[in-house]
Amino acid sequence: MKKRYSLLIKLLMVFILVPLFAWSFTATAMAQQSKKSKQVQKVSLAKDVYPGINAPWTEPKKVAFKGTIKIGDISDMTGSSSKSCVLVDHGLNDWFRYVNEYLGGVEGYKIELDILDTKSDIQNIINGLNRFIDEGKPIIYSAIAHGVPAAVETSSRRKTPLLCSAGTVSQAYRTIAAAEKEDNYFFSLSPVLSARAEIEVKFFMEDWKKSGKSGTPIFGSFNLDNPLGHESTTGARVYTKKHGASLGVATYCQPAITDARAQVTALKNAKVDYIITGPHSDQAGMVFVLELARQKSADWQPKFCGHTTFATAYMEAKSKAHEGLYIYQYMNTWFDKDVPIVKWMHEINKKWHPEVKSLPTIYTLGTQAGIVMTEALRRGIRKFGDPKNLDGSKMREILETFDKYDPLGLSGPISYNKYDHQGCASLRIAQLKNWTMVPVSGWIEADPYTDEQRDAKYWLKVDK
Amino acid sequence: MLTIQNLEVVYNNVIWVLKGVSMEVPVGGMICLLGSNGAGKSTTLKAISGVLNLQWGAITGGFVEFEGERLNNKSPQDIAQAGIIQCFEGRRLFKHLTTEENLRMGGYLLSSNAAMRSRLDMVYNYFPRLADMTHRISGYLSGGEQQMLVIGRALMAKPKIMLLDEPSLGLAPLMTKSIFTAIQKINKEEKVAFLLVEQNTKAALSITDYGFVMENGRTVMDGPSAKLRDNEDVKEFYLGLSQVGTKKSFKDTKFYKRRKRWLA
Amino acid sequence: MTIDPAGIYRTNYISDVAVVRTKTQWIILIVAVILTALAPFYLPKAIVNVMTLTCCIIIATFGIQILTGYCGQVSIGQAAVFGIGAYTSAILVNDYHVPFFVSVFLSGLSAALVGCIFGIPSLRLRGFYLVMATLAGHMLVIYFVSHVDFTGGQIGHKADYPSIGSFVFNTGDRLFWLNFGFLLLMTWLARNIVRGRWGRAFIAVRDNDLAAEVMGIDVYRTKILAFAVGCFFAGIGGSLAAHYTGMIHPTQFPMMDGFWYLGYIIVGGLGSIAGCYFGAIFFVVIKEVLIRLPVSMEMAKYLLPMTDVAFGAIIILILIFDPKGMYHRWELFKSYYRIWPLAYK
Amino acid sequence: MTLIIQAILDGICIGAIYGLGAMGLVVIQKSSGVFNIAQGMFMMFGGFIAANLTLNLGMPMWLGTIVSMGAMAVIGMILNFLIMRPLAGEPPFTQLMATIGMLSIMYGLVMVIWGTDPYIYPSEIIPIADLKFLGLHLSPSYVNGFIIALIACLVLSEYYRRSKEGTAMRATSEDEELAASVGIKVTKVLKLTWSIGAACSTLAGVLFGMLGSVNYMLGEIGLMAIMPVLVFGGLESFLGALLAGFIVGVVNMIVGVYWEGSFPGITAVVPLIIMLLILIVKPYGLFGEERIERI
Repeated sequence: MKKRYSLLIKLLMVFILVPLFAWSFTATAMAQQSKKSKQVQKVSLAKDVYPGINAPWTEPKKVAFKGTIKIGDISDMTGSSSKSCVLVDHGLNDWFRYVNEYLGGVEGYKIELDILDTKSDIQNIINGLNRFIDEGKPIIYSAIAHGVPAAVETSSRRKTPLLCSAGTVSQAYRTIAAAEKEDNYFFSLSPVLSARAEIEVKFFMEDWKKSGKSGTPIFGSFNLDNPLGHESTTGARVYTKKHGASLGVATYCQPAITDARAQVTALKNAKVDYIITGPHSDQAGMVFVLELARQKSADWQPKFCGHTTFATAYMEAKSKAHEGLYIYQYMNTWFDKDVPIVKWMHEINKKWHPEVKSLPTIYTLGTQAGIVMTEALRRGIRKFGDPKNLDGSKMREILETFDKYDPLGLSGPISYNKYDHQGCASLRIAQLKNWTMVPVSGWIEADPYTDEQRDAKYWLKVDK
Repeated sequence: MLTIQNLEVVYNNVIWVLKGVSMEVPVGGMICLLGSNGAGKSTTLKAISGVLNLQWGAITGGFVEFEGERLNNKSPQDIAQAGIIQCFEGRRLFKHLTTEENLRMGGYLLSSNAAMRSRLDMVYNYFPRLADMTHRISGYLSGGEQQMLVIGRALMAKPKIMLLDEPSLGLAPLMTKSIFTAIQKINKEEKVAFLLVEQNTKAALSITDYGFVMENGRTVMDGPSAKLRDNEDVKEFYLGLSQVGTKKSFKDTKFYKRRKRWLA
Repeated sequence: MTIDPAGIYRTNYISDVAVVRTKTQWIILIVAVILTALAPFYLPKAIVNVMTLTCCIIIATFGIQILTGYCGQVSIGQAAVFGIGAYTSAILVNDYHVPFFVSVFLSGLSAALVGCIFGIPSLRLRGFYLVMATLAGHMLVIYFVSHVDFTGGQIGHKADYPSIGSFVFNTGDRLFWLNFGFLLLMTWLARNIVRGRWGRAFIAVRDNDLAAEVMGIDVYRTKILAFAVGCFFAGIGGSLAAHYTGMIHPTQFPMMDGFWYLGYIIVGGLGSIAGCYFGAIFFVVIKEVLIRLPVSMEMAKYLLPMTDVAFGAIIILILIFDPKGMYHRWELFKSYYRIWPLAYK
Repeated sequence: MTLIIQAILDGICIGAIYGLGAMGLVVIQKSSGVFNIAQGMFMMFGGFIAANLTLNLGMPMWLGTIVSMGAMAVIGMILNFLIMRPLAGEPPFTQLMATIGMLSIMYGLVMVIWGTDPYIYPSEIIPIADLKFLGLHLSPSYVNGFIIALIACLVLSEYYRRSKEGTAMRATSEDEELAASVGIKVTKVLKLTWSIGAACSTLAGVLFGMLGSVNYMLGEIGLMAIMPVLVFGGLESFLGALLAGFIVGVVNMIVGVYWEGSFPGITAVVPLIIMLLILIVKPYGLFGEERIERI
């Protein structure tokens, strides 16, 4: 017996000690890395990268910061969407580091990112949000919170802006009546999901016209069984009708599935010409595309358009099945090198992360969020002076002054107002070819929403 | 062959069940172990066959010796290997297994398949009734057949000693008789020694050739069965006869003149 | 049963089953309660928030303790019942404008009702089959609330700040005091249930339901009752949690939580109400610590699943080394230090 | 028409795999009397090990599968030695909680070791061409799953019925004391059981992952898939498990194809509903033996 117990104790020791060791080790590693990056030479194009802040320095700027502004960031380091979240935080970190080291921070204040892992657990998200708000963070970014109604509710309850990569109608929009009653503290950066569906439909209708086939195309949708997925499906249903096509079959799946046989079989049976999807978890997306490739046949060659994460799978996992799929991007990517900000991106990564060869779209999402937050803080400090008296509601006012603000040509213009927190309203469709993304359309803009459509109830009604 | 000296057994370190049991089983002997309920007969058998420690019991004093080697606190498997097989009280068998499977389990330790086959045939000719219900689920057999199966299963393992715990429990007298004749037959032909715990004292004493009497965890009296049968005390307390050998009349039921004097 | 210091004898039944026995215990209890109630004044807000949520968890743990620890019916559906309570309260308060203090108890009752439905299989099922039944029940409840309209479906349902009359519990501190008050109330209730007639019936059924039946206890009625009581507590906890979070969504009640509740009572100690405190707080602390560790992004990926690993390892270790749980240890500790320094071996 | 036939065929293929997974649990339940709720995690763990061997070490698929089965067999043995053996003779509830602990540990470890990305197997175990006939389409992974799972099930059940160890295992589950007294080494039997159970669920996991991908949720999904199978088949019978697997698979597929679109998420629920009904009507499953357990 004794021996067995000692074994058990060793087991526990391992569980506790291993992570601690690993943690300390990486901590030191990070320290050395940052020491190395102290002697970084000039980034040639600092000026045209950030006209927003009047900072023409090209050398690392050693300034005595007046203070630090801490920004909260809540994301899933572990869980079904961890990959994307890690990339986004990577982008954010790089941007803030650049701002601090080269542009002397925002108005002389250092920006720090305080990242909290949620482990895909709702309670953690809410606790984390409350914690950040209690610590007086003026603004909080999250790549996932729009999937978590409770988080959005908490932020508007505690009156602190919550910046997300995307959002649903019920989160991003307020009807005139509702907006009078209470302010909306949720801010999205890219088109809401139903709008994305519309853009996909628009693109495919064009494609249908070009192909010169007769009749109307049949659409199919494949979405997660969660708020985002449901809204995407509803959007697909509404806009296919609006553009004179029909949604043949709508399929759903759980965030983590091991096979998508049933869904693809259903789509195949309905003989859909186009399949449109909203955001997806890595697992579900991968499995679905594989199954699709398996079941494609001579008489059934559907065209598929999906979220940018499909590109990640295509380029990192090098999965042949993704060849030729369409994806929508809400900003310029790593691959259009002619855009200055993207050039900057390459420079930065060459200097700071030489091991990184290619960064898919999601990375730029982080950069975009960083730019918006920096700009907002800058305006805030300009208006209210010391960041100490920048609180949530003030930040909301500042953000709602954004009007067609151009995030350094990274994406379409971003504008917020009392009723509309959608942010940028346009997408671009690209195709996955020879291991990169080839844009096949310009920026397509979604139609503005009527007041009726801004009500979440509308989308529920249509779903029935 | 099997020697027990001052055996003491304690259950979960509190209940002192055996307080000094000593007995001796010769080769091919036929020994019976008498005693009232709770005297510790079954515990003695379990102590010998080593299943005690499965029941939180342990041998704290004395020893069990089999062919010159100590069996104290050995694992049941080794003891079974050595050739001591116990049949538990109340005809315990693997109820969801068939008759044949039960017997095969009995012969689990047999090396070759041929040996198994021959043992099976042997068991079947001792208990022909088992032969024609080989594939029945043993749980559904009748009491007598189950008892036969139990003994047969023990026999499968080439035992040198079989410890029988109340084979006649809840059986019809006729069935009891046939069981006992079978036991005698086995004892004669296979040279298997028997240690027989029995409430049916009369039958037990009639087939065995030596007997031990237990009270409160001690062996208090022993002797050849014939002599025990004539012993007044045994007559009084286990055979329920008075000295005359007639049924007791109500008049002398209060037996102050005779008491278990070993319990002073 | 608590171990009393020497010289304290119980002269009648009342004092024998009393919740708190000695003056010293009273004093300690009152001091502890006051200290906790004043937490918002000397603890950082983040911790107070966590404590607020922990109160709800502990209340739900009372439920599973009564159901599993006392009546021996294993249920993994506790998380779902928690959700039922949350949804009922949210819908009542927001859509039908029922006063909060009514809706709390209504949600408890509705949860109890669902509990009875969960319990029906327990009339015929034992052991693993019951476990599977409750697991299935959990999945069904979650599916239901996430696909009907009046619960808000996938959009989720709002739950306003609790209010009594014109007074609104709209700050973290107020919410904490509210939940803490409920926690005390529920503790009192639970203690009285388990030491009363019901409690004895539960224990009888747990230890040997055949014997209980012979003793004249209606086993089926008792089992259903146990389910009802257990789920009642879960419902109360759920509704408090709902009004604390402000928005509820099916994904807030994952299957793993059902396991965790069982883990709380194992670690805290089966069959002791005070044990719930130990178990729940112990695990909440572990979770929080693991989340707060200041690690790099890359490390976080490796460190955070360790909560699951730690949970499992701790449960197993407790089961092997100290099946009586932490509450028992605490009792031993107390009885040791009561006679300190004259401890005898 | 072709749609429903297609669904039924796929359902049967998946069902065989469910059956195999359930069988892994039945093996352990049969002889040690422990309801191992961590079985789904065994599936996942095995699946990941196989993925690691084939993708990173470039083993051929069949070899990788066999090796991972061996590895899991050892792991199962170790778990039995470390966790279940000290708890032998404890009430079933304690053992159940211990398996829940196992589940939690393995779930965490998988996330630590392999992260949350999906892993795609390089090939099938038995290389088969795509079967396409009269509008139907059987992809090789499904055919693989069906054939291998079926063979495994039959071999296993025969092993249990005929062989000496098999009988010994059943005997042990029946009455440990008696088994010990006839000379069966109980600890050895348990060791064997756990390794067989683990290996068997590993195979199921690999086949399951071959349909799509292996990811960190496979454990939960596997458990959810296995449970109804167990109830249909009863916790004691092998062929029962296989048949029940077919039933559940077909139901899953048909529901998934026809109703998933209009009632999202219903695929996971329908088997559970049927399971509850069966439990209420026939508490010990369709093929199960009446046996009282107390928790």
